[in-house]
Amino acid sequence: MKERVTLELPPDLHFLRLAAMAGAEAARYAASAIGMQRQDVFTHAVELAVSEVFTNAVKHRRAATPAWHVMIHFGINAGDLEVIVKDRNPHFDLDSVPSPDVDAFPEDGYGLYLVKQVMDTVTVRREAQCNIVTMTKTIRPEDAT
Amino acid sequence: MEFQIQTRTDGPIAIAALSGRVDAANSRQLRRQFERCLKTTNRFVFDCQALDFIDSSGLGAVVTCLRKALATAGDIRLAGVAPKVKLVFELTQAEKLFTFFSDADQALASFADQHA
Amino acid sequence: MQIDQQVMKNIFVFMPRGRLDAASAPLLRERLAAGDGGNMVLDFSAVDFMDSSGLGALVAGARRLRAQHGDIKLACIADTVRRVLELTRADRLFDIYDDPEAAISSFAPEKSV
Amino acid sequence: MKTLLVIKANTFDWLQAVFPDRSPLLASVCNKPLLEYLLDFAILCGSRHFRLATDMPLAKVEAVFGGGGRWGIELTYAPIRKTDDLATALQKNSRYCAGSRLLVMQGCFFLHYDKQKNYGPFMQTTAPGELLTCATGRILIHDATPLKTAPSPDGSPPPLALTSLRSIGELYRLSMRVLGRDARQYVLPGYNNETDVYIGRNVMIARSARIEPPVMIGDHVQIHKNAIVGPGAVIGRNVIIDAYSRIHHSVILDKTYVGEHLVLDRKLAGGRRLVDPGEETMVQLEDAHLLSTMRPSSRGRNRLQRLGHGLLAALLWVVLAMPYALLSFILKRQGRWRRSEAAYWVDSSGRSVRLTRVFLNPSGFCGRIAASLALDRYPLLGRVMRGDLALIGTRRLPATAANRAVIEADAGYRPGLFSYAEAEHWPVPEYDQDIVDRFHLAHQTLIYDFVMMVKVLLNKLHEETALCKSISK
Repeated sequence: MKERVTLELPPDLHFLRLAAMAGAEAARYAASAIGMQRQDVFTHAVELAVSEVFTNAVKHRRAATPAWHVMIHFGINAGDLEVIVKDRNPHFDLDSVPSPDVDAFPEDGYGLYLVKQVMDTVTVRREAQCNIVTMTKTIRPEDAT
Repeated sequence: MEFQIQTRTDGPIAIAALSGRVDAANSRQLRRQFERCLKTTNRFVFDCQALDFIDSSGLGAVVTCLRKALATAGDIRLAGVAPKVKLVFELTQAEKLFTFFSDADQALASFADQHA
Repeated sequence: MQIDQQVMKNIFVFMPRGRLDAASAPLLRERLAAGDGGNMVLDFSAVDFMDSSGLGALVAGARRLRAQHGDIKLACIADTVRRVLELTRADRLFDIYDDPEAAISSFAPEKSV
Repeated sequence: MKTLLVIKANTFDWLQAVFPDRSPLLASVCNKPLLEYLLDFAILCGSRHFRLATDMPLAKVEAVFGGGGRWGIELTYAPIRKTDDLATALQKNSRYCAGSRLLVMQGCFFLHYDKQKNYGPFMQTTAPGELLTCATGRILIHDATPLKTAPSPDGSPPPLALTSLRSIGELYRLSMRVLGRDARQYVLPGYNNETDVYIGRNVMIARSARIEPPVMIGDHVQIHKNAIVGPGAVIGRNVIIDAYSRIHHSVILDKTYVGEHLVLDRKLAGGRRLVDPGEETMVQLEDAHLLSTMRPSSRGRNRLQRLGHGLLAALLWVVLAMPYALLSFILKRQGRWRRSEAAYWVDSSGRSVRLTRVFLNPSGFCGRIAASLALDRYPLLGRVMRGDLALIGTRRLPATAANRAVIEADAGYRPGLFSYAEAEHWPVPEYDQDIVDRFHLAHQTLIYDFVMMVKVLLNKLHEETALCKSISK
């Protein structure tokens, strides 16, 4: 089983819910394909990650740029999921984003930290003036609880 | 990390004080110094009171020394080996090759007993 | 997002409804900032999702209130919210109750029966 | 009846001090988490709701226990704070606790019970209050409503006792006791077709190895030749006991590699740490070939490696293109080159692809050269570039149901064009070869792979020249 789903959304927080829910649905689909009964943790992880990355894409948008869409692509396989989010924002480097000092309870900066925590892999590459964030997550046997 | 061999010849018995760590970085030095000493005597006490850590290459060196000592009808006795260093001897079965004493004096005395 | 508000035993009880994300966090931030000082209970029984923006609003609110010797307590958080609090270790920052009533009376234990 | 377990990080300080990387809430006795014993007990008592209130991170626990569905109960989690006492914890869970008899377990302890006994009636009729207590925890019954039925006058209550847990030594002794004496009282993991021997899934035991009961072996364990395991051994998940080693009256925690010719007697080992539970001394070994931690494979690393393997494959593809074109053509005409196709599993999730197999007869001049250049593998280089195969990895397993079961249970399956065993020049039996492959896979890095790959190619060359010499003699 291999399904490809692509969404193109305006870089606007009005569509944040749609993006995140699509992530949750894609995850649910990938999980149900291997007969997972309970997939809350897996689904929630993907929903959270998509919410964070879409938010970032919208927030870092420069006002002066011509109109573009955030492209969200789901590669759904039985038991695992790949999410690719493409935006036209200024370049950002994943490694240069500091992890929040969780002991100091900062008020922001948790976004990418959370994404890295809940997904198996997160990479960012720059291609044709786009940031391409690729995230993957596989259901492990212990998730099947 | 510190490692020094003080060979003070107390009669025909050599005492080597091992301290700090014995590992890949200094095990060769141990062997070399041991061989030099082997020309004078074949009975040794390794005082391990101040030895904190030994790894497999360190252990290998100590066992090689023992083999050489045994080949010339001598022996190496170990003194004051800390429990966690002893764990490594147990794990690798090197424990069976050596006799352990609580301190250097007892180890020295054990050689004397044999002669008596 | 909609945020219901009521006062019980001199304590502000906020009840946000829906998703607490970048789209709705500013509203929560604003509402938490409006109540000056005092104690608050956030009843999360109608919140099914929270991301880092929502968390940011909570942490900011708690910090402001504590500087004024008040506090925020949380009640009825969903598993999804609990996981975000745990992953960011922000669970150490909040008292979390499974009953808003208990959260409210915890502010004045001697008065509650 | 409902159950509330209140457990705080500071009750596990002793365990954190020795094994800081292991989640204390998953600390196990005989390969079964302490928490699971408590769940089992709550179920015996007729409780269908279990809540864990803790100040510790729950992600790992949640990954293992989930919502309790596997036990047929509802398991929920509640964060509390470091400073909360029992009363606060109860208040924070007041909605959960209301309206039902409540079994409260507080602290860090082991609960001795007997799965054959029915604890339901006893729990329902016992007067509220403290039931049992030990140095590190207690069990209470809370009930707002007075007893409806009078306490049953008949007979003795079912067996129930607490053992406090304050040190690795106590945890170790408890493991030995459960394994050696009390095993029948609990549901323990593993197949138990021989008395006092519990064996998990995907366990490989060399024919020459010896198992002496009582023994408990977790999932994905390899016991190599002439090793002796037991009496009194608890081996966790993902453990390798290498050749000639002996494990007596000892506990080996999950993800541990125990090297060759070692003896563990009355010890506890986990990763690189070795503990003498009698004297409570601990040593961290620095030699990976004595004791080490098995690394779980991560996808991030795999990506980079796939790229590295792909690039190397591309290089070989270019270098060997001419010899391949020429020699395969000649050998085909000589009838020394036959190809066929068969399906192979390419990853542990059960994906299979059809791979070209070349049967190369290495006799004659061209045949020898082709074999020494490993040209029979050439058609598969494309698969490496596509990422279906690693350049070097474990032996490829044909896509059969039996093999599927093997790889599904095992994260250490990464089929390669070449196998590590070939680099080691390992003797042929497949069983041994698998172990060598798994050992290397557990220790591998990209550079390591590169070195092993060079070794394979040199071996091939050497094999062939040796063959030539013996023929010319």
